[in-house]
Amino acid sequence: MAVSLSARNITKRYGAVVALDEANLEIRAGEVLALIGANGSGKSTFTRVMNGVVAPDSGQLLLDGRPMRFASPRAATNAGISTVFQELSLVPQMTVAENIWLTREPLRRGLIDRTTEQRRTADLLALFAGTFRSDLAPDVPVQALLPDEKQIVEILKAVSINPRLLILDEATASLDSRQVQRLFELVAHWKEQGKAIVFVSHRMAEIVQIADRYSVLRNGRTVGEGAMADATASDLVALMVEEAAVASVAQRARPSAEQLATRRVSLQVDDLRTAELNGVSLQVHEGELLGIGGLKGQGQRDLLLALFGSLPYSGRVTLDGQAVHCSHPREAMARGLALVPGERGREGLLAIRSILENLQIPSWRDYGFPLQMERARRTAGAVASRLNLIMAGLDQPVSGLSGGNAQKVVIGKWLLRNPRFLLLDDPTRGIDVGAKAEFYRLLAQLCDEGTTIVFYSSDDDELIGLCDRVLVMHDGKISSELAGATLTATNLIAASLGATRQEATP
Amino acid sequence: GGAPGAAAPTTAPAAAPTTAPAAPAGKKFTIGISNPFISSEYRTQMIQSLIDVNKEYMDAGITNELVIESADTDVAGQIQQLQNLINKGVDAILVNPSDVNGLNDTLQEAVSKGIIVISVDQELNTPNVYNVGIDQKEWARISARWLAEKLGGQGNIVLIEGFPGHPANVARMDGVEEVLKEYPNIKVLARDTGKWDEATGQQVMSNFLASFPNLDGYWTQDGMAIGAMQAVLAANPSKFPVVVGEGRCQFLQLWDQRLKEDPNFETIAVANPPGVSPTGLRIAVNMLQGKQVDKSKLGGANGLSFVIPVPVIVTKENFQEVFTTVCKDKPATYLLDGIMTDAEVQQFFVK
Amino acid sequence: MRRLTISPPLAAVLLAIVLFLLSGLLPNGFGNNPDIALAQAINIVRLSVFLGVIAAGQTLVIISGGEGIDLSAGAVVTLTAILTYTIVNGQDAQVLPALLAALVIGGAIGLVNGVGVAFLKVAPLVMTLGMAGVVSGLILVLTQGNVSGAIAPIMTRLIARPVVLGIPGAILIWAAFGALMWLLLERTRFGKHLFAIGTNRTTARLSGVNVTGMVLGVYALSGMLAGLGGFLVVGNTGVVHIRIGDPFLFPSIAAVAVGGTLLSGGKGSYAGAMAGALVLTLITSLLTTMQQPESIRRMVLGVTLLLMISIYGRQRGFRQ
Amino acid sequence: MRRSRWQDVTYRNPYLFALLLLIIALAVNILLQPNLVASATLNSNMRVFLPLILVAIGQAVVMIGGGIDISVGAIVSVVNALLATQIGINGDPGTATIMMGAALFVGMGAGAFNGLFVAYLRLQPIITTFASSFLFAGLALFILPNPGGGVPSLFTAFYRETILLGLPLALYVIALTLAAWALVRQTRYGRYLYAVGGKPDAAYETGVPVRAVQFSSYVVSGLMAALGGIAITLLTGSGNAQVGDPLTLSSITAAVIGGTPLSGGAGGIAGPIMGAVILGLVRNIISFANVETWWQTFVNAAIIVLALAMPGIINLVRRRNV
Ligand SMILES: Nc1ncnc2c1ncn2[C@@H]1O[C@H](COP(=O)(O)OP(=O)(O)OP(=O)(O)O)[C@@H](O)[C@H]1O
Ligand SMILES: Nc1ncnc2c1ncn2[C@@H]1O[C@H](COP(=O)(O)OP(=O)(O)OP(=O)(O)O)[C@@H](O)[C@H]1O
Ligand SMILES: [Mg+2]
Ligand SMILES: [Mg+2]
Repeated sequence: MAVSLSARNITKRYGAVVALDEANLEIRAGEVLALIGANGSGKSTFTRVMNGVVAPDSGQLLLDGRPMRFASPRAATNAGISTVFQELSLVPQMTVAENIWLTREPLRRGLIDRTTEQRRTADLLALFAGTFRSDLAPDVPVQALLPDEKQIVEILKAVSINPRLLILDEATASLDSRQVQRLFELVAHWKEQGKAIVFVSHRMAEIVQIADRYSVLRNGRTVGEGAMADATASDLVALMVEEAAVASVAQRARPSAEQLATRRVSLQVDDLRTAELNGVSLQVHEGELLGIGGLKGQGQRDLLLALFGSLPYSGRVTLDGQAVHCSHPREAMARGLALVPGERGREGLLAIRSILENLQIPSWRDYGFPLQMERARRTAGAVASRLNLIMAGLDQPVSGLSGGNAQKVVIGKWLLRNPRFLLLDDPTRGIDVGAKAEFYRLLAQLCDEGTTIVFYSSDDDELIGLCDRVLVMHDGKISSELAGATLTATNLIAASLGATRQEATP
Repeated sequence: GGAPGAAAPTTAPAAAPTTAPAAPAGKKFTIGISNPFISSEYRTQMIQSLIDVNKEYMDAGITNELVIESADTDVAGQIQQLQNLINKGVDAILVNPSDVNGLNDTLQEAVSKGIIVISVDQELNTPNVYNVGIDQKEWARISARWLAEKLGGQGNIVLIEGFPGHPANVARMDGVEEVLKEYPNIKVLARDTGKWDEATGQQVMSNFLASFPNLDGYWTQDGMAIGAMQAVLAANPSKFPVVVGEGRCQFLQLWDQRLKEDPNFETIAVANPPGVSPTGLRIAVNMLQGKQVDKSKLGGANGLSFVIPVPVIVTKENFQEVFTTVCKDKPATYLLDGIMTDAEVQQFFVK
Repeated sequence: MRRLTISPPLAAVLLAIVLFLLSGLLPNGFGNNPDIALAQAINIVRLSVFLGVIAAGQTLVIISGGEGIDLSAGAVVTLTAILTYTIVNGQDAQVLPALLAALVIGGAIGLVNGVGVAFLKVAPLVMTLGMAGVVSGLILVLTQGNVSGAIAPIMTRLIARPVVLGIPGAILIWAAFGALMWLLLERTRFGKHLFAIGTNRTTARLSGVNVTGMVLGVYALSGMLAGLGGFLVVGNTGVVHIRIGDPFLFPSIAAVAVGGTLLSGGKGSYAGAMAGALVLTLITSLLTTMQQPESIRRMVLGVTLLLMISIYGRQRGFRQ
Repeated sequence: MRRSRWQDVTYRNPYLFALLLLIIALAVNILLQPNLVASATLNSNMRVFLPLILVAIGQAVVMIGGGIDISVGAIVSVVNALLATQIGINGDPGTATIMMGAALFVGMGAGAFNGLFVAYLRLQPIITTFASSFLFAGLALFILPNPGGGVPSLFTAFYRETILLGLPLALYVIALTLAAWALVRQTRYGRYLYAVGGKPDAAYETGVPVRAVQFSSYVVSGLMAALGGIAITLLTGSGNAQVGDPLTLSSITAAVIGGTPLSGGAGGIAGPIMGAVILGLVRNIISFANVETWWQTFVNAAIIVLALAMPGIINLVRRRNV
């Protein structure tokens, strides 16, 4: 059952865009190959060629040494290749069990054997036991799950065929650190079993930790390959992006606690409650970058949505000393709030509309009647170049952008409004290092200009490197506050698990 | 309005008279009407005059309620209407059928339960089901003959018909063709359906006028005549064609309007009376009272049709009279009508 | 390798022109007489106007997404045509009040549709279908089958008769109307928000678009436009009957589709719907002139629709 | 994200609301017409409802698969025209049986035509079947330009009068389709249908033969429309090329009242069956409640709108009370 797959000179074009340009890849049983590259470099496309979803224009796939042509994802599955898709392949209306076993339902006399199906699902869920809510059960419809739980189901679905080659396309992007660790334990185990694993991620730490070898894509071309042991993180970054030096680790010059204390409190929240929040109180100063940490699904999303007026809540919210109660995002926007939501495709983008319209939807009201289109194009173009957005033009539909570039559009539409309060729900998910560095600079600049930022991230390094303070959430409450010296990785993880209560730094 | 005695009985019955179940003394009759289409003035007037005529009988203590099953529906829906009437235990059913064969089984079921079934307006060829209505073919011949004569037996015309294939339309168009056969020099340039509504008739006529600028005349029927006339008035062609009208006050208004511009204007309007249904109600009541139908007076495909003569024909001779008397206090949508009196329907029964 | 693409409105206009030229070749077509051809062309465009105006509301509702469609348009046209007819009652002075009434009543019915769709989450197809029944019922209750009234001379003059250069008023009204629709869709916040909610309502909401308000507004507007359609239709025909609007309903949807508006929402134009209305009117008129029976007409209409949507209505494939 | 108990219950039993409505409608109807449940009356009602029930089942299958079929009414008309012309009032039972079998293939063929365009040529379902409905309606008129023809009374009598063990024929037909559906739900095909309706991209990536499943759903709908066409022909015994027209929109309404959303991936056929029966019962109720003629259409439509809006109203009220 030892497997080997090699892809030779794969080319794939989408209209004028060359997604893959003679790309190569080699993987063998028992190893983890990190497929890395900047946003839009072709990683997802490459994985989709390997699993039969995309038909390459040219090039060859060799499976176990024999040339292979997958006519459909089904053919690839039959050959033992399974995939965790970046944008998930789950049917929302169907239950966890139905999703996991779709096309491979256990049968008895030709009919589906539900009992066996439930049992097998429970067995699979046990692999991640303890890292998700009790809501995640075999017979729950997937649409009722949180993003990280959906991600886990997607992983289990891929694993359930007992594949020889497992492709993980940004499978860790929505997972919290505990879930990632569990996944890595499993990956190590699967490696021992002789499975081959393709691992796509933008988190350098994860790559360094798990991968045996790497393969780097730049603009659809394979620009480097080798053993992980022989390379440093900065070597890889240098391969990925053309400009040599990019800050791969979040860093920002922070004001001291004293300095912050002298500023006025611009956002104050008292006893905020929603279905998921059990009374949250916090204060943020003008120009402060407040981090929100914790495991996935502890109410961070609700906190941001409620502040943005998108969820009904009880409690008091005070902006610049004035009590407000926003019941619709547009009221929040009018008060200078902006939210970069967590699920880019579902909540942030208008897929078939142009980049221009995506950037300008919150702002059309500023362009008069009839709309001043020239001015709208100019401002949108400025933001796009400021974010280094790679696109064919402002009139291109966003559906053709890579994940990371699409995320830039979501951020860009709020930058156009110069918000005074910026709420960020895991904004760097799926963003490459170059864009991340640019984004970090942007955050720093916004803070300096006096923007108040509330920043939830599933990436602990970001929180540690960037934030003035981090509030860790657990079970719908703020369980601890970390800042200055107490803001360390260990403390963050400990607080996430709800184990200890850290004292705030004086 | 009354009925000119075109079909007045003269001779005594020859065939064996049919017997209707005689009601026990003192029992009041319940009559049901099933109507599958209400969105037209014809049907409106029909239902209203049924109610009025039934009121007469109710006041006389002969019938009690008139059960009305009337809604826009399809064949299945009308079957349901009829079943409901049967389940409500009516003594007679008047039915304006939406389909010539589709109701047969259901009507037979009613007949087998001893219910008197009369099809109004539309002739059915179903055993034991009576029909009450005008002779559609003759109705069309009247105006077609007038048109042909007015054209002096020659010219180019177009025809706007109702739903192709609808039995009434088929009978009417047969009548028109029969007449036109006698006038070989009248050429039919085109024929199209106005679907029996004014707006479509108007649209079709507009098309015709654009395609045939030198039209000599046209034949049409019912409400389409108003639409067609509107189209001609709007297009205002250099030569005003010879037009066929309809027996409705609204058309008479157009006629009057045209007369003001052209005192020599002439047309014809033949009434298609909704009153055949209340006439049918009178026949039903008489049958329920045990009167025997004089079968020799009946006509139609299966010899079960009460043929009602056309009550009103408007031409230039009686236009002013009809327009100023009948239409004076009626809405524009009023259809020239005629309901036989109880005395008049006696002609169909054995004395 | 670029795929040959053609903009749907353009494709529809081209088809209309080809059909028109073809109709000239028929035995009783205009042949090579430019005067008759012009008269015929004007007549066709004039007949397309009413369908075109009614299709405007349909365009907006369909672009707004969420399976948006307005099946009550036909019934609303009928109701407002009857209202216009009775209110005007032959008097020029009553024309404006009648127009106002048509717009208000149409808008109110549209608003009820909007409430059902936006607040009660009823699927638009069945909500508007149900409302079509309710409005038809209302017409029966109100008229009891009898409609009396008359249109005013000024309406005939403005709508049905030539106004300048032999062009009927209805066509001029339509041209101005088309420009307004373009402005509304492409150059106002409303238009941009409309495309946004048609594409993704969650995104739209989180970008500050008042989704509920937009949905309510769009259905109300569709009702108003159907009301305007009813007003124009009766102005043209000069007569009403109790089903005058019915024949416009399905063609209004077909016109939108032929014009390339995505029935799933978020993409489309009114220019397309205008071209679509022209195509449909032409086909009907062509087949009438050719003396084809109803069966052939329907089949031709079906095949044309299938062809048009096959040209540009194809959806993305799963395998890329 | 978190769902209430009510949402959970309605998710698991999409037809719950239809069942509630059905019980209310039945109760009101029996109150007004006590003999409704007598087997003859039940039969006379059910035989009228059956064509719509059959068509609504097919519609529901397409809707579950994420599509919609605007052409079902026209397919019913084609089948009716075919049977009425090819069998005839005096036709012999042999021909009649063969023609009815052939009608099923015609229905499936029409469905396959739709399926070809929707699934393989990837056109939008609503507009495709809208277009093909013109084609089929034209075909029906072509076969039978004028109402006429029919089937022998032997057959209509069987359809109209068969009552087994006190229960009408229609109930056995319904039981049969329900049993068949229960079986389908136990198969992979059943799962595929829901997956394809729920999220076709995901289903494709998982290896579900999406196109084939979409295609098949239209064939099923065509088949059910053909069965509906046979039923309506046996009910009326006559031919009319427009007999199916009203069934299209009614079948969608019935499916929606029965808890099958137009967005696909959810619902079932028990609900649509109940939905179709509810639509019929409402007409009965209006008739027996002696609603004034001019109000009937309005009352009927208003009740349907209310029924459609009721789940939304309940949710709205519940949300206010949270
Ligand atoms: N369906 C599509 N249509 C058009 N262009 C596409 C499509 N899918 C991908 N592309 C283009 O192909 C290129 C590679 O995209 P791909 O999604 O493979 O990048 P990626 O490396 O996975 O990026 P990310 O890290 O942002 O997920 C991008 O330029 C993208 O715009
Ligand atoms: N996540 C979603 N997916 C699809 N449609 C949605 C979603 N959220 C909202 N909608 C649709 O948007 C419409 C309005 O929703 P909602 O009331 O939440 O937004 P809103 O109108 O912007 O807010 P408000 O009513 O407070 O002004 C509803 O008709 C709903 O169908
Ligand atoms: Mg990717
Ligand atoms: Mg709302």
